[in-house]
Amino acid sequence: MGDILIQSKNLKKYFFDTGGWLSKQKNIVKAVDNVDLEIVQHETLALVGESGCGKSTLARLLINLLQPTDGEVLYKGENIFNLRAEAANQFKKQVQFIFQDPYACLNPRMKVIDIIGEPLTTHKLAVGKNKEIRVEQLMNLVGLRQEFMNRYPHQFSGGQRQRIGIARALALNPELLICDEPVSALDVSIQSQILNLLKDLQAQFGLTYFFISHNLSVVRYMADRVCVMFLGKVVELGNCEEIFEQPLHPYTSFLMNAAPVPNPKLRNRARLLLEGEVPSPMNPPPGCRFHTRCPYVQEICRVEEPKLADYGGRKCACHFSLT
Amino acid sequence: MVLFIIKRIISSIPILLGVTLLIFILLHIVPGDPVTLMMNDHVDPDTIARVRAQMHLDEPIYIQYFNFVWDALHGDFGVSYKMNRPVATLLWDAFPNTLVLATAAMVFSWVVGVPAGILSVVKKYSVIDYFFMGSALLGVSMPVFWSGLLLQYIFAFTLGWLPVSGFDNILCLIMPAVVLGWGAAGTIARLTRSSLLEVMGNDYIRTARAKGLSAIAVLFNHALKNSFLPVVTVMAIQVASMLSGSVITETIFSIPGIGRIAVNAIQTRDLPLLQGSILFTTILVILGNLAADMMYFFLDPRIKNK
Amino acid sequence: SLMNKSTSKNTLRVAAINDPGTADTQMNTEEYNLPLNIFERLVEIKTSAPGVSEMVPGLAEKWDISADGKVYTFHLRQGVKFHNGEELTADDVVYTVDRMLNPKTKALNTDFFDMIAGAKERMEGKADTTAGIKAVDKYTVEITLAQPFAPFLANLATPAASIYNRKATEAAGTQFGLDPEKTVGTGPFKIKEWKVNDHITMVAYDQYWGGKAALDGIIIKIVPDADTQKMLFETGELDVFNCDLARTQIPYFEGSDKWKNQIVKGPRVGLYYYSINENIKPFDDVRVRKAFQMAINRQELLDKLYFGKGKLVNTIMPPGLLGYNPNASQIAYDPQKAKQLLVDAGYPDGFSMVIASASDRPETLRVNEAVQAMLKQVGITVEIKQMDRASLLSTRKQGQLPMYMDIWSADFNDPDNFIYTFFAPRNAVTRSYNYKNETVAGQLEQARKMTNQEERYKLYQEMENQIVINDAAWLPLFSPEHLFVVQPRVKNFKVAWNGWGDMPYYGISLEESK
Amino acid sequence: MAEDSAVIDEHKINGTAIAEKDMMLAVTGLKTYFFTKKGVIPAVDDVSFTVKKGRIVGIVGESGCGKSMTALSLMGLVPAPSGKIVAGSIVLDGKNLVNLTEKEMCQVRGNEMSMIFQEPMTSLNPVYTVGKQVMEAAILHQQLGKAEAKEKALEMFKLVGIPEPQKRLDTYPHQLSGGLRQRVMIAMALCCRPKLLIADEPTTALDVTVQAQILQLMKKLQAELDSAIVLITHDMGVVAEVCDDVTIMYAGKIVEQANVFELFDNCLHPYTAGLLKALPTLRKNGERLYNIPGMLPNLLQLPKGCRFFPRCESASAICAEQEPDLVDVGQGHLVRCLKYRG
Amino acid sequence: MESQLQAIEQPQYVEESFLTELFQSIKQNKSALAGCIVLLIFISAAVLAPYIAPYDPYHVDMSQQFQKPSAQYLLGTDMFGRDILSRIIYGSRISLVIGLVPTIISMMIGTMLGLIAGYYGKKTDYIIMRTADVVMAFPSLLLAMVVMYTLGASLLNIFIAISLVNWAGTARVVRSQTLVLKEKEFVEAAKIMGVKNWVILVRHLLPNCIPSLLVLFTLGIPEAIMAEATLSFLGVGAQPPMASWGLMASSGKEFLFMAPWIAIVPGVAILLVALAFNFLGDGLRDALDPYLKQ
Ligand SMILES: Nc1ncnc2c1ncn2[C@@H]1O[C@H](COP(=O)(O)OP(=O)(O)OP(=O)(O)O)[C@@H](O)[C@H]1O
Ligand SMILES: Nc1ncnc2c1ncn2[C@@H]1O[C@H](COP(=O)(O)OP(=O)(O)OP(=O)(O)O)[C@@H](O)[C@H]1O
Ligand SMILES: [Mg+2]
Ligand SMILES: [Mg+2]
Repeated sequence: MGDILIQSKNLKKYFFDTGGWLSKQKNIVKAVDNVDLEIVQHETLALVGESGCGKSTLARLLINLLQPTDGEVLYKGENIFNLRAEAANQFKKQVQFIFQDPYACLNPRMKVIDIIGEPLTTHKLAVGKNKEIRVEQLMNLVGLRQEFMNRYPHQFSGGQRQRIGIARALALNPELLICDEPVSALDVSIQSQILNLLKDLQAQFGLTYFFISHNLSVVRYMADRVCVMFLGKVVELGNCEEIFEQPLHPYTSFLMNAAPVPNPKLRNRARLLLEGEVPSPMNPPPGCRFHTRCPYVQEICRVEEPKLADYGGRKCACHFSLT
Repeated sequence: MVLFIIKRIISSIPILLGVTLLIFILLHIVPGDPVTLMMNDHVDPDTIARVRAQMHLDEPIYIQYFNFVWDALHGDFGVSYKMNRPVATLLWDAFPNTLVLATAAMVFSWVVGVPAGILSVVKKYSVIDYFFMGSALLGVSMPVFWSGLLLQYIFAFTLGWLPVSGFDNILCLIMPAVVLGWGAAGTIARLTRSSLLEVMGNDYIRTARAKGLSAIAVLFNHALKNSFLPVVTVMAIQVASMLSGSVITETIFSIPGIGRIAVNAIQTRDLPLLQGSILFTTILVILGNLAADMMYFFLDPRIKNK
Repeated sequence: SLMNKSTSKNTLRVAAINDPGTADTQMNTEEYNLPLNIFERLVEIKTSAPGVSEMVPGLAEKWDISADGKVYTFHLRQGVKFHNGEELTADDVVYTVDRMLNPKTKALNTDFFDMIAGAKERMEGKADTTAGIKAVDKYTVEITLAQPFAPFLANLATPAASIYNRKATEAAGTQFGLDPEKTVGTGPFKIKEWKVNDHITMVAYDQYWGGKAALDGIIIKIVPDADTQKMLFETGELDVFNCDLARTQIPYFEGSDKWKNQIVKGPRVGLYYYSINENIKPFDDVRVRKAFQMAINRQELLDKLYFGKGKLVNTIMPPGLLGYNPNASQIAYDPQKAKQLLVDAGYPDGFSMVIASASDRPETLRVNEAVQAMLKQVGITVEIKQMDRASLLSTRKQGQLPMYMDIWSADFNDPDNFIYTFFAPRNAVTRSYNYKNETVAGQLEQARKMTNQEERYKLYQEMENQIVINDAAWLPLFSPEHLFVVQPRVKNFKVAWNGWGDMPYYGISLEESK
Repeated sequence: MAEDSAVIDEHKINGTAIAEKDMMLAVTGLKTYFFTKKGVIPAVDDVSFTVKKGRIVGIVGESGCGKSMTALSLMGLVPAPSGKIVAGSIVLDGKNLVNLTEKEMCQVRGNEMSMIFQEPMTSLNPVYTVGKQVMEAAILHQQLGKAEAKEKALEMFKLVGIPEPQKRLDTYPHQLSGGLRQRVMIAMALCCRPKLLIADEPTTALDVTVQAQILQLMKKLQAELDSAIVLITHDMGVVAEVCDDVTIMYAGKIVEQANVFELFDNCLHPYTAGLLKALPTLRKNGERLYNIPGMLPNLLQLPKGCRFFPRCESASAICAEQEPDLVDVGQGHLVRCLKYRG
Repeated sequence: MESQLQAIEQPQYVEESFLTELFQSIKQNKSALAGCIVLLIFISAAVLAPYIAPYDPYHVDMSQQFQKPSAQYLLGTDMFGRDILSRIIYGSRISLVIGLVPTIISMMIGTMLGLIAGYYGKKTDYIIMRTADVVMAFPSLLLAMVVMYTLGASLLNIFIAISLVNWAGTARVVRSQTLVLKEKEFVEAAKIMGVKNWVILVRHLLPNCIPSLLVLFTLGIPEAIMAEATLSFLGVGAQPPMASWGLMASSGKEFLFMAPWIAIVPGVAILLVALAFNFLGDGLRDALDPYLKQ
């Protein structure tokens, strides 16, 4: 393993929801709860997990879009939440983000050329004709027709918008790319094109990816390591191959099991589906957070919270990991 | 929320001090001496000097200001030079009238402005749109002293439906409210229109339509609230301008209100009265803007209330 | 509507532009509608015919003046009751005069009494009483002047000299003139209700010594806008419309079948004039001033801007004023000669000057605009500088105000009210004339002390000739006519002797309309 | 346009008359164009397909090929003013939607037919709580009172697997994660139990467990109500799991249409073949993914012949010249490729 | 394969510049075009005043007082016998400038401060918005009067007076929109890209405020013209014999029944300009609206 590029320590993000008008009721959403994570240079760390478990929140914390409730994020050893101007600028140049929602992150009043070109102009890398050329290049890379340069975001289809976002994130040749479901809106062909592109870039420039996805086949294809989150907590972390072959945490195995298979003949295969009450981050159950749905639940799970323990290079937080 | 209101009110105190200081300084910069103004043309300078001394106008300005603030803190806003009555009484009598007038005008401008804006969106670039745009602009580009006179001529003099002026029943309120609220209605209508058109392009409007809401329902239930932020802001601004800008309306319709008092006060350099009336409107404007800021939270949950 | 249930039909409804602020005339230098109706003075001025007035006994039945013109003895009318039931006594008169001069009162009209012996000391706080006034007995008051002062009686007839009741006034304190209950006079009306900036109601005082008024009361509605007043008048909500507020409506009323017979007019003992500031170059040159006088077509101004309602005046004292000189020399309109004079004075190409204009008087602005065009004909470029009244007055007091047009009407019927007001050395500065003529200055002081009226008027006319014709220090324009339109039900409406809009309403009656 | 639809009112598709009663949706010759300054964009060009009651039809295709526009056309929500349905008929349960007035259409939308939009973030009104937005449809179409509607919304939230549904009713969209928003959208669309559900990538933002749950839910509701679903997706896995029939679109046109088993076994169109080849699978790792070379053509300047020809590996000279028709190769398997003509 | 692709693509991005695009979409909008034409007429009247005015606008001829509109005096004469048409033509010089300059100044100040207040929030917001409160609380008429009394009545001071009063409203409106906009994801996207704050303000927030600003601007013009009229009415506006529309309209009030044309003609001129600007504003709004881009 190489050097640690970015690292989170005891990272917490709680959302305090004051409720409505004059209402005293307060909800605390523990979106990210005590997460320690390391991303090593040149690797792809994939993050999977139930939707709403805090993946986007974690990603946003890593890029200093949200102020953490507690904990710190170290980028190349420096806490990103109190970088000085020059370093902050450098950080913003080296770390890029692909948003989960492709449309909301595009200014509806800007043309595509300006959107993709914005990081270039911001960091004074290209202007005028140069910018145009670079934007064309980027658009070609992500499979967008360069003639659409002068269109506005709303004139594109969902997948095309997603690609605009990707092109923008690639514009600066970042070191670390945080991708929040970058390919979910793309058809398989474009998806493989983008995935290939990301892989090529990694091979060529040694990029590091933090890759959030629900599509396990994509994760399997992309990731070196996989991190599984459940309700704000990391429940399993390990080598991609191993996790797919032999999940340790029951939740992980459910995930693997639930993935759809592109073969209609297998549609009636026996599948384990999660039962039981869906736990909520507003009111997480005591003990193991997964216990309400876990088929292997024991008494201890209801009371004691399992620690993230080491299983020969892999980590898992379960009292009875499936070894 | 309650905390927020209290904080805002406390933080308004410096503004009030600022306003009074501003008036104080301005009135001392402006040429013209209140005593000279009070006096008959053939009064000799000795008398003037004597009266000035009696009114403490010969003291240094900061002492005068300090005295004013000190007295004001004790609820004493002084006695009007011109009207000889305590400022507080004068304002207390005049204020309800202005408030009633401004409220009526506001209600008029909302009741007319918002629907007009909506209608001109529904029928964009149609005769109705042009009609509302025309009337809105008529309200903005017609001097109040004209529109007042014209309404009086038509509705009071020719048709005899409404009283010419006065302020003792609800009928009397109609014309002044229209005159004062017309321009505001125009602005509201135009702003509602543009803001609505802006919002109509959003995806959630499509979602609402997909639910089967009619175009009108979509407009009212989904677009309006989203588009209301600038409109509410402007409404709050208009509260200010209606309270302070009602002079001409009050004059034309013989309404004994604050606006007239304030303009008279500045013309006669009646410092205590001017201070008092502006302080009054300032408080109202602050409250109006506070209301608007609170409306923001209500209108858009994304605005963080901190 | 102006009437509410409790108001009788027999109430005269008039309008005023401003709220008078206070009825206390010692504290008020402009608004006299209330004092003229609720108070009375020792001497009154009666309008005998339009523009003609005479001094008549008021609260004083008769008076004696000592031979040296310094001691005035007034014999009060007996049995006069104040609104609070108190009888009028000499002590009330002493109290009234002393109150004005008492520095604690902060009175604004002290100049009407400051010629009384001991007034200065009283005003400066060096004395506790006014030496020159005393009650001889219950109904006799004696006033001693520091020096003979010819216009003294006329002075006493001004609203400022209204007589108050000691008991009521002392009890009222600062509320005197404000609180209807506490504002007590002897006049034919008393205040019943006062809503500031809205309206004031007066009702007839049944025990008025001259007999109860024919009107049940008067309601003064504060209507700041002239057009609104006109509209109210036409819809029958006001009984009187004062055309001075909207002269441009005169042609309308005169052309209207309904109203043309309802116009009541009277001359104004007063005149429009242009001041000339001799400190401002080149008006230090008499030729320039004469050119200025001649370049202005006063007849055209009167005809076009005032619809011919008035009379050209060539003097300082207007027609109707005692001492008015109908045979004064004319100021001709002669632009050619004016140009010549400017050439003589060394301004062949003219010059630029400033005319000040009070911003609250659109009427004077119009005259100024017309004059601007007229002066342009003789090569003078005029810049009209609009100033708000406060700035204008304070600049004027410093003697630095440029030319301005204004109107002056008589407070009391005496030449002193005009010539002294403008041309006494100190006033000539504070009114921005900066007129310096030793002879005239001496003559002004002398005239004040003269007791022979005929000779006194002669002297004034002499001064007038010197100032207007020889020194060209003043440009009289015209004496306007004051028009009122009244509802048919209003009877016996007369324009006040001096042409004021404020007037006593006693004597007016209303005819019940069918 | 009116004349067009009159002609097509016969509900005839490719010459085969289809029995009225088990037909839920029949789209015939649908053309939705964008009129821009630079020219006309045929985003949906002559699309025809049918959905029988109780069936799920999947629409798959390259991103930007006109899937969402087809869906929006069905809903009558093509973005005005530049977009317009220029031809075709859309018959829902015997009613030609193209002929309906806006008012009648309002009765259909959200009630008989509803849609889950692709972008859950921007498709929810930011200033209302999600509960209110779900209740709205119920109040409108089912004449429910406020309280009942709230019950209903709560029930729906539970069904789509939103944790702590009670509390979530009162949250605003920006406080929810992408997946939660998408589930809210789904709840909203299913709330009135529509006869036809159009789901535009309903599960992209969901993790697989929730996805499986939602798909099951959709199937269950469909079975209960005998309704039909049009499912737009990129996920071939999802297609394989739930769809009965599949339509493949490319550049505004349908290129292949078949039963799901037939399609996965025996896909005919080179584009479809490419798609299946490009799938990453859970099993294989390491080698480069296949992707179809080239890009979707610019709809403004479509190539003369087959629209897929520039990217086609098995293209021949004629493909550049002649535009292929959609031909039936048996058992309702349609394909638009010159290889299969005649 | 690649070569085939190239063959199909004709190079076709001859994109028009922003301005030509704007111009074209306005040209297509009938009412905006009408607005443009009316404005052009007024502007050329202002520029060419000495050549097209039939009479000297300042020439007083009392004998021609109150002439009805006729062949000789197309729009009649006023109380001084001055030709109203000529005065309107000359007046357009002042009134257009008064309508535009202070409005532009106050919009610029207000927009800037509003953006800053809304975006930075906290103390900055507090200071700016409380200042705006003070300005708004101080009756605008009074503030303007005080400025004029103190500095004297002149065109420049009218600008100052009106600008001083009007910025606060714009600032509040812009701030209110900024408050919402700054929470949007595209702003976040810009932030993490390292876009400087002021660039975010100008490039991302400002364009999204444009529609409201256009409304405020187009309505601000007649308001400024009217504000000048009110100031003139109080004697502190444009100085006679200068002819500003506001002054003409207000001084004509007295003759509204006797010689209505004196007041109505300048009133109509103001209305026309207001309409023209508003039509143009609507056109611009549509032209800048990406959703309406064809
Ligand atoms: N308002 C518009 N103006 C012009 N072209 C548009 C507009 N909206 C969409 N388009 C174009 O129409 C085509 C079809 O878009 P559509 O949204 O239907 O694609 P899609 O198949 O849903 O793709 P995705 O899977 O990426 O969502 C796209 O090429 C898009 O560029
Ligand atoms: N601004 C906010 N206020 C309150 N709660 C929030 C806010 N943003 C997110 N949350 C909550 O935090 C939790 C985690 O959200 P997050 O967006 O990180 O989920 P996610 O893992 O990305 O899910 P998905 O895969 O569905 O996108 C959710 O329960 C969400 O409702
Ligand atoms: Mg997420
Ligand atoms: Mg789509």
